[in-house]
Amino acid sequence: MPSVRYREALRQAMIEEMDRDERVFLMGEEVGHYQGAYKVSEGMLDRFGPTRVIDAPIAENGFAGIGVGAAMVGLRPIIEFMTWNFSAVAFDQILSNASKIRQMSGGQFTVPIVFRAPNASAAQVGAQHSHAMEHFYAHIPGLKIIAPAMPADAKGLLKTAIRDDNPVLCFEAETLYSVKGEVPDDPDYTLPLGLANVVRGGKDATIVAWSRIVHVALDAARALEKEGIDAEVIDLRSLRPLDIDTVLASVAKTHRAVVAGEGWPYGGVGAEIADRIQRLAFDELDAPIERVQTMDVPMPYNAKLEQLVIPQAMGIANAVKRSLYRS
Amino acid sequence: MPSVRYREALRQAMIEEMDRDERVFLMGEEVGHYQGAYKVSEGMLDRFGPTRVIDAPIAENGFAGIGVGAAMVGLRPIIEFMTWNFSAVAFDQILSNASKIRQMSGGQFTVPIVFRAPNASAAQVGAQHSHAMEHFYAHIPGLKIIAPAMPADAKGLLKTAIRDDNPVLCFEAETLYSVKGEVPDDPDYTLPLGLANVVRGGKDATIVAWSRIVHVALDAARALEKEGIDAEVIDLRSLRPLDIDTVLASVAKTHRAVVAGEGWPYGGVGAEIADRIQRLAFDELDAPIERVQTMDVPMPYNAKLEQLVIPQAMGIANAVKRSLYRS
Amino acid sequence: MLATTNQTNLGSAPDARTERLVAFYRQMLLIRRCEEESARAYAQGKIGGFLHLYIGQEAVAVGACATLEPDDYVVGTYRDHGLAIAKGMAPKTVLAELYGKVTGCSQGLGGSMHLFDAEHHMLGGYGIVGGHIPLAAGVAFASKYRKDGRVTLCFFGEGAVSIGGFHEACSLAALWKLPIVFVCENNEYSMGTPLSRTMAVEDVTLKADGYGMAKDRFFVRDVVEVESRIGEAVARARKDSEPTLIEARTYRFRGHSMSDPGKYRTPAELEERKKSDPLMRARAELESAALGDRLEQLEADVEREIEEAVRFAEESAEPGPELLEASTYAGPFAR
Amino acid sequence: MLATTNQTNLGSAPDARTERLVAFYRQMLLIRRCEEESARAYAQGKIGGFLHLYIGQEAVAVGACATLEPDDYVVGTYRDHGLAIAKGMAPKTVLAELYGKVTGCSQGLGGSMHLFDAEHHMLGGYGIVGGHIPLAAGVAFASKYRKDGRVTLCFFGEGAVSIGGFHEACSLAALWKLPIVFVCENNEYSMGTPLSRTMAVEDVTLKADGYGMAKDRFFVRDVVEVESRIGEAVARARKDSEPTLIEARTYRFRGHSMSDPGKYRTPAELEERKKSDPLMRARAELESAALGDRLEQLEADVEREIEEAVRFAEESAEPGPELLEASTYAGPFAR
Ligand SMILES: Cc1ncc(C[n+]2csc(CCOP(=O)(O)OP(=O)(O)O)c2C)c(N)n1
Ligand SMILES: Cc1ncc(C[n+]2csc(CCOP(=O)(O)OP(=O)(O)O)c2C)c(N)n1
Ligand SMILES: [Mg+2]
Ligand SMILES: [Mg+2]
Repeated sequence: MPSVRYREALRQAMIEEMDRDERVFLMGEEVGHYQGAYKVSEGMLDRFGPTRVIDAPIAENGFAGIGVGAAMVGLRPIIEFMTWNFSAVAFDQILSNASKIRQMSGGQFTVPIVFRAPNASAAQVGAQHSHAMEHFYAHIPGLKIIAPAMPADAKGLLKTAIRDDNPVLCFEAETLYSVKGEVPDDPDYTLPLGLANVVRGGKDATIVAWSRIVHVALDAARALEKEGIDAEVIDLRSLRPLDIDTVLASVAKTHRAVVAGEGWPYGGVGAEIADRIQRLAFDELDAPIERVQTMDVPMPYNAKLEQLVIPQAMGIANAVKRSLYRS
Repeated sequence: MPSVRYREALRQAMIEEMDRDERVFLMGEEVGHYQGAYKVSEGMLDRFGPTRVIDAPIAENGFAGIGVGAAMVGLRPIIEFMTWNFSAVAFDQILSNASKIRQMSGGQFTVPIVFRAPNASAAQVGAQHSHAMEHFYAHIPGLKIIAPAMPADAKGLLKTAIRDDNPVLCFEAETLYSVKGEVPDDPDYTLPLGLANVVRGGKDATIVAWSRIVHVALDAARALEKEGIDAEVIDLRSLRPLDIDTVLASVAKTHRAVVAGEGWPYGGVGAEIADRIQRLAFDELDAPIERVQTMDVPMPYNAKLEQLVIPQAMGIANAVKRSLYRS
Repeated sequence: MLATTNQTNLGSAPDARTERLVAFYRQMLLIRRCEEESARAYAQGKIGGFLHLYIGQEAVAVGACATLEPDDYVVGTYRDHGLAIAKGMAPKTVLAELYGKVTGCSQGLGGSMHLFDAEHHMLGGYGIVGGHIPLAAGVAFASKYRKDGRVTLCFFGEGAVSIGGFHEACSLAALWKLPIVFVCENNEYSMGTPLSRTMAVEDVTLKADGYGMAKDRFFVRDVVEVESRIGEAVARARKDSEPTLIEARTYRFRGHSMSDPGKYRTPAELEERKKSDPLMRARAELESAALGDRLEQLEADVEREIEEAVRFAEESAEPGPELLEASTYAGPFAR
Repeated sequence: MLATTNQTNLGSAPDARTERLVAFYRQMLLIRRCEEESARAYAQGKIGGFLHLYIGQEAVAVGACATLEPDDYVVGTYRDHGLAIAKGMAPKTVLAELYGKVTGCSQGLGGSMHLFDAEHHMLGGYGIVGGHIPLAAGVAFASKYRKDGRVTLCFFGEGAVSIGGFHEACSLAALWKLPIVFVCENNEYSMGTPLSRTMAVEDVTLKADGYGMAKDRFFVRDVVEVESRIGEAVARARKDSEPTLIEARTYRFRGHSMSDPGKYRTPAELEERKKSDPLMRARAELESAALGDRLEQLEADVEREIEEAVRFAEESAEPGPELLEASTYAGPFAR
């Protein structure tokens, strides 16, 4: 399999699906002439022309709503936000329209739309540009949420998302775009939503992560290995639907769980996973479920403080040790 | 103490604080001439005049932002949304401005503002008007969140919120406005944020609730009593700060916990409380922490289905029995 | 200055006009009666939640929808009963929805504020002010993308013109030349808020120039004039794929919703405005055209249709729990 | 038509004008040099995150802030370094902030996009396009509420005029007659998007009529003209409490941010526009006014100030973790 970057894997997914289905189009700020703010859509304007790769002015509420309306009547829009932070001004379109129209219409209308963008911390982009927005959206029924960590998953899941008849939100990361990995070039390659992946087998403790933090968790596991601790790392890949079975099977083996992800500690995806584990594997647990999240403060600009605030391998390793009563 | 309705308790809080501090003003849709969409601000326009009780056009993003700016330079706005659902179009003002300005300015500017509105389900108002929005906002550091269930708490907490130098969000409920209770008329009466209240003592199980569901939980406790089950009911009153100590003390006694609230199951306040209990009282638990929430679907219009979807006393009672392995 | 009704420049011969007026009168009456029955059922507790009546504004939806092809789209607000019927939906599916029955257009899941009908291209009533305007622009975007020649009509109140959704939708529709007509039904009140507390200017269409969009503005007195004025905008959308902002000055005779006592306006004002009720105005013209018996016939038909619709709504079954998950997601449910 | 520079109608005698020009030139140069040093430090990895330079637009902030009293307020975007200095902040507190140092105006917590200074009433640079415009209207609302006679200047780019926040802020400011001036710095590009793909019309101020708001529009060539044009709007805000929408046509000489290669415009276009650099234009006028030695003196001062600012930023300490919780909440931390 060819080795490609996460960024190209997403691009391949969009190009293949646009080749396959002319109802699919890409709309967002700077996706066309500028070749994408993060170059994800590089070359797509030349390939598909301005009717299918559409540069939008700064009006997220407007073009998110345009995507929803176009999807209702049968198109399959891919709406790119420059970053997920900016979806906050389009929040109502996703909460009140995209996720509700099928139900409000008694099942008459569906909204086959994909919203995608980089998410969470980048490098020193400050308090307003570092939000982990999946925690807001995963709460909402009617939506599906994916957060791939690996290039092959990014491609397979995004292709499935584009073919899905429901609104799917894809959480990428600026810091993941240049990660390389083997990616199938078979245009029929897709990956079902709702399947987690055990990216590292282990017997002593289970680390549950998603998106960029999967890589941090793998670093933590490698560090723990040196100390004779064998941690299993689960990449959720999709947050809604959530593959809790894979998590429970691992916990049934390790009896210890650490949930790690970007985003503030109060509520969100991390709390949900911890709650499901304690409810569904109560008797399997030999220690409290630990959580490693972004500190409960707005993101500081200063580089050292920023690193202090976001989850690190060391913090995850320490949480694993706490769960093993080794600290 | 005089017995007044929840609605009047809120009004007393606003009137007393506006009498006391001329920096305080009320702004929102229909708060003035119309006397409030739910009559919370009835009579306040006559009392304070149009400079301090301001009818706003339908522009939540606009007047929420106006409140934030006015607060930065020393006023103390009370911004009323007609319901919390409509705050979705002002989400960015709360997420990116209100909760961040103190930190982004290195502590130079604070935002002493109160956002208040009815929240969650009313009666058959449908999918777009029934959101339990506290689950989105409680996630955000920089904000404080109150969700009183009783008239006296509504008054005491709102008065404290108006005097607080941070943004405070007050979650009320259309279905609570006419609830009566004894309310102190002493203008110096306030209630500190972050103190839960044990509204019913019990030894067999702990039910943690907030806002309207506290009353439903009390119904459940009464029903359980008939079956010889003695449930303790905790009214959180404030969700951020969250008084976890009171919850833990109760769980240390009952060894069983049920978290009940409106809002979808995935994440949110309920998951956070469950996670904190399992982390901080792991060895005290004799059973998994149960959760009773709104079903994971948009709110249906049909009355019977709506009641099926939102938490009921029976559902809470059954959860308590599950936690006691009595079902 | 607002153009006032002028029958001579409608370009339709008197008898042709009378024929149209008969058809329009029937539709307006059907809506009026349907709303009156809804109000009654609401008072009896058979309808719950919010109920926003369209009484007084019927001529707007009826005149506007008369300009459309069957495949054209409409998108509206929570005040959507009249639009639904004007677009061809049967009163019985509307009433059944208000009753929360499974035979309702949205299977009793949507309710009064969320009427949808795929067959008649009624793309919904929406409850968040301004939230549906970008969505409607997206429907028009799809028509342009597919070159299907369809037009989208988007309805909203004057209370919606201050909110961001309106502005962003107009900005994008003008920039991308979308085949849409934005119809602002200015009924002078946004809940209890009069025009003067909503906008610094009285003329909504002044905003069109800032978007580079065509505009039109008129008082709604004569339903046939509504048809011709909105018809021009629909033609512009269909032929030139150009959007238009229309302000139709109208008035609602009932409260904002059933729970609104309407203290913000005097009974005198209300009575005065009822005198120029476009429905009664149409009836009077038809009577003076000596169409008395046809009117009686027509009104009897309408009564029968409404009676049947009410019975249908009363007797229909309620939706079952099995609809909840199935209507949340297409395909297998996700958790 | 855009008004072009006309020195005769500035109402200030030539030498008075020259004196102002000297002061303005110094400020513009201070900003320019500060930005150049920031770019250098960024290239050296001493500044992180996004860095949006103001080079080319200096005349706007300098001319605008010259019309203000010390107590008046300014609110800006992420492209805020020039505004901060024009409002009186020392380059060293700006550079230290960019370096992420605790001596920075926001203690190194805010960064380049979030410069704040309570003392100089710089109410911040904001990163969400349009998000700060309602906030600025709120600051003006407070002035009207308190009758403190202050004026608020709010700056934003032409890319912000399509977004809801702009629309809602303008709607409310006009309705409530707030003492604010909305200054749209139209530099012809929104990141890589030229005007033609942002708006269907070229004239931003056409929108003012729809809000019932005063307006003005001009090309930024002469910093003294900027002062007089914006001065009129500031006077209107202070005397009559009336808002104004101003479009100042300008141009940025650097990329949108440091990471922008700027492929969307030709080097030729850029070179052409640099010829009418208001900074160089001012310098040329001062030279021809035979103020050569004063210029040398002034430029040496500026160099010294910038050198010291850089040293200050380099040598300052970084903020410590104890600031995190303390800056999140006033008073005891809430969890
Ligand atoms: C964003 C938002 N804010 C507030 C409301 C509450 N609300 C519902 S209808 C309405 C008044 C709308 O008036 P107008 O737009 O003139 O339409 P009309 O009711 O007169 O037809 C308000 C304030 C809402 N539904 N959505
Ligand atoms: C709501 C939102 N959407 C997108 C962005 C990303 N973004 C930052 S600046 C910018 C371009 C703004 O251009 P303009 O308003 O003309 O200001 P300029 O940069 O030219 O000064 C964009 C798209 C953002 N910060 N906020
Ligand atoms: Mg109205
Ligand atoms: Mg620009």
